[in-house]
Amino acid sequence: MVVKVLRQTSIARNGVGAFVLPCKKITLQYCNWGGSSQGLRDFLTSNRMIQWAEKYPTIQFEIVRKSGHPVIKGDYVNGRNKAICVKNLNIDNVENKLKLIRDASGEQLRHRTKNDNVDTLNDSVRGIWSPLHLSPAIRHKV
Amino acid sequence: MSVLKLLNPVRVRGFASCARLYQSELSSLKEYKNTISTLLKNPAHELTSPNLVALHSRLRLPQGLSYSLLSRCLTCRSSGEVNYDNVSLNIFGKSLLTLAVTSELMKKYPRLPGVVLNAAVDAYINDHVLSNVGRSWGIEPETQSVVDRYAKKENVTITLGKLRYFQNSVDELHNFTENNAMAVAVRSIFAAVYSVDKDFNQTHKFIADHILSRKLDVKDLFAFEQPTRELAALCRRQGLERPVSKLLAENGRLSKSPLFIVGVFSGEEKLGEGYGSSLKEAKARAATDALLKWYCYEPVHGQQNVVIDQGEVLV
Amino acid sequence: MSLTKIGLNLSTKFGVRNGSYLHVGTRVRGLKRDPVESLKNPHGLHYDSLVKDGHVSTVKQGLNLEKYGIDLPDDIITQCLTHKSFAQGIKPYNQKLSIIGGHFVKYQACLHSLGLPVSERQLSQSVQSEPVINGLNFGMLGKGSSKMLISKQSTAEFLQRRNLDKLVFWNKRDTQKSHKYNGEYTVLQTVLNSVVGSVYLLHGQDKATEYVLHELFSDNSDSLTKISESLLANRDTTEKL
Amino acid sequence: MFKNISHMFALPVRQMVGFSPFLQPLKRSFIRTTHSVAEKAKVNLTPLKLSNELYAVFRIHNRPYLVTEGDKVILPFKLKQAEVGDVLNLTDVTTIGSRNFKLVDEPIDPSLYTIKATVLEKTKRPLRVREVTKRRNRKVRHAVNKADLTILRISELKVN
Amino acid sequence: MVRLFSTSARAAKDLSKIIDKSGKLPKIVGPATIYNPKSSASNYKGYLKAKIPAGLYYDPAPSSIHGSTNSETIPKSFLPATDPRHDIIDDLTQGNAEISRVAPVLHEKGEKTYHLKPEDIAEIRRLRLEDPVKNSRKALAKKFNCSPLFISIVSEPPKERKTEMNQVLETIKSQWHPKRALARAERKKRKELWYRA
Repeated sequence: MVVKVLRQTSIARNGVGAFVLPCKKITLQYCNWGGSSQGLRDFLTSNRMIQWAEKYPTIQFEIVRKSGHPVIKGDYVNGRNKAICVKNLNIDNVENKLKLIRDASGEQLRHRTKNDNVDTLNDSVRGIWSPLHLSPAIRHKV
Repeated sequence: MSVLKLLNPVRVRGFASCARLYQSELSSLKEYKNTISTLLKNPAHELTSPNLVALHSRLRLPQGLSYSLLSRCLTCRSSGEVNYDNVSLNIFGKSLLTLAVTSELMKKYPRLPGVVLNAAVDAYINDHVLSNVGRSWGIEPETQSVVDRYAKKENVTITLGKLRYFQNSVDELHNFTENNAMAVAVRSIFAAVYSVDKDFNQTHKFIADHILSRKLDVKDLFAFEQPTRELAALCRRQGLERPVSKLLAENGRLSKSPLFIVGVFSGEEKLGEGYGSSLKEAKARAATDALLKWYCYEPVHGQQNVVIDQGEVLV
Repeated sequence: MSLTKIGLNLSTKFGVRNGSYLHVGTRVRGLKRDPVESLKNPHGLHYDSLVKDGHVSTVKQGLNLEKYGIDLPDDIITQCLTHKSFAQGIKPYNQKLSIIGGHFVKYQACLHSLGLPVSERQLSQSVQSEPVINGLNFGMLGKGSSKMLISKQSTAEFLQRRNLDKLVFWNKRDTQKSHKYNGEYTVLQTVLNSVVGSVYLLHGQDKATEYVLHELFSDNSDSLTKISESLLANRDTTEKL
Repeated sequence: MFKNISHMFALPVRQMVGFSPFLQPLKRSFIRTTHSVAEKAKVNLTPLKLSNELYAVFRIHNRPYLVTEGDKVILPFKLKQAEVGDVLNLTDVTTIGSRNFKLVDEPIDPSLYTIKATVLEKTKRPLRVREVTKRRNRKVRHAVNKADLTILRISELKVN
Repeated sequence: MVRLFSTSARAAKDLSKIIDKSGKLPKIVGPATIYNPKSSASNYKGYLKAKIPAGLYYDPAPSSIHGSTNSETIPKSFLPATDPRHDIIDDLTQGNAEISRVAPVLHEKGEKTYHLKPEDIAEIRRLRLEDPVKNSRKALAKKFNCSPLFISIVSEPPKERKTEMNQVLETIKSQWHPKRALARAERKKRKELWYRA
């Protein structure tokens, strides 16, 4: 054999071709008695919950009654989850937190350095700069 | 049915809850278990499992693909559902995927050597990759035993939207892992998409969106053994002049970190270029580079004339 | 071409060399063989005579390509008939074409078995998953008969019945040993697969489908369906004996 | 799902530049105006069309981003006009290039190329608490910061 | 109110030194800056703000073609006859002919002659088996006027000789200092990377 093969695996690129919403399931947990759940209870009984469920058929909504403070939890396709406590929040703020969960991808939040704005898997199109391949006319002369 | 027979297939984890089962509850547990099978088998009865509905709309599957068929795709033979599993769907899905990916790769890189082509196809559709695809689609494996689910009073339709692959007995699972089961389910879904409108082009679009859109650098698949010999053989076969390595630039030859840049030329044409801290290294890299440029050639996208390759060089 | 290639300057580090010897006869490691000798297939046919003596048109007729309006160039036909083992790969060979063709034939065989009606034998089996999905019969996939349809034996028989096996260029591992040791069936399978593969690449999927369905999987006596049926019947009788 | 929000990123200001009374007549020649139709027709883009790899520099809120196909772009703000999963048509592009050729304009005529981006997620930077102190004062103020990000994926990049 | 962002962007200084218009396409010969290219060469802001007139340019990549499978780095003779990129590659690789004439060749090699006959090869084998010490590869190569590599292709030393030499090598290796052994092992690993992309 002349050419040997190194095993590789292809890397997923969500959004190229098909886009799958990373948020797969949202659990809304409320308490039927506590006052801190008032906002979430309002949200669930209002028309908004139905509108959400109709607008996002790709997300599975689960409503859980459990004593304690109310929590909204998102499950993501990368296996992670994100939980936000919505105690004492009013109905609008609850919806905002819900939007936050819907728009996240489940990745951990990480610091990025300044001007590091593009992540790529491709090779550089122009190649890596080399002083020996620069046109001699503009090469730096000592 | 004896008590033992019902208890036997319970996973080790389920024993605790199982021991506490009263005799009178056994019949209702049996009924619970049978409901799952009947729901699955009866296509006329429309399933309304929340995770099935979500999965269906997440993948934008065609309307004709019923929820019960989707649920069948997620049911492996090892789950004990012998009458309604995805084995045959998996066989067809595999040949569908292999054909679509191979023909696409052959059109994009017509000169890949046979082994590299197979490895590239594998990099797109091996079990590991497909199981990751399945997870990115949001498919969840069923990890609870029937008894556990019964004890929790879980709705029977929930499990029908999950990947069901274990039969609750440990010894069955030696060589069939969760990854394998997930890959089988994903292949079955591709087959199910085909079965709806029986049109290869539609399915190919679906495959292109989910599988071929992944990133693979074919250069990384190559490891040569004797690139200089192989390049010489290639030039001989193609009727080119014998490749000659020539020094293009150098820096610090007598220093601790020298740098040489060598080009491999056929006549007056430069075939490849390599760098290295020794002349030998630069020469080897130059020949490797030239070979990669030959094998990884891509025709213009949408070009009419198909390039048919002669096969790789044998040394 | 450089001057050195013409043979004017032969001086090297090891002195001046003269003359050139092309070896004839059994292979000796390190010696360059005479192309007249090395470019012959196991049946003694020379590679160049394929185009010269009109064997290519024999192949085209044998495979009924014209019936389906398929016109493959001579060099592609030659490539399809050449196996990787022939002449150390200096001639174009069919490996890649047979890869894509093989996958296509396998896919068509799957479709073929999906189109079959549900058989009595299927219904009689006690443990059997529900075979029909959206009007396709998934029950026959992976069973013996659909495997035999595109097996090595069937495809080899397919080419042998059309007398094309003598025109295939390949190299035996050991000329003394049987065809099984030398893998003749595998070689013949690559030939048929690569013909399908080149139709697929050059004329598109529709033409290739038409060819496979009407030539390979038809009801003719020389088609793969009939050959595989008779092979299966033979096997069953020998097993019974 | 498909939203064309090009009007956001194409800058309507550019046409006004020529008329600005503050600009010196000498400097006016340095500022590029969009090409006339006849001039556009002359540009022969064959080298870019035949290349297998392309890069582009596009701008959003006048910040340049250099991308290739399949790249992730991290925008340092919340993109309110688009939802996750929407496809954006990027139209404020200053450069499209292959390895050895590049097309430059300000902005390039959008009919010459297609650059599409999918909104992947709207997320945040991690919470950061900065201690703000003053010299010779014992008070420490804690400035909390958790800025918004929008992540795009370049799903298509080609020269028409 | 819309802010005018582009006030800082200005046309590059002295375009004649940056753009060469003599060819088919205008060629970019140097980086564009809005400051004095010589005295302010180190000021990066000048390059960020500089603009060049609109149009298509030939902007040669300041990089090696090594490891790239970009369509513009593939040699012309590797393109199939039907490929439409022949002309572009021709233009891009104009300078290579001159370079190939000037550049020094690494190893001068002669043409293969195929002057040995089966009898010669049998003789080589016999001699090598007879007395591998005296008839070493080098000695035989000189005698039969071929390369030592050819000798090793056509013949093999006797088994005892092979094992003996291997034993010698093993003893030498066993006497290596651990640092040297490690260095050798790493060098081997590095060498494998020569043959990859």
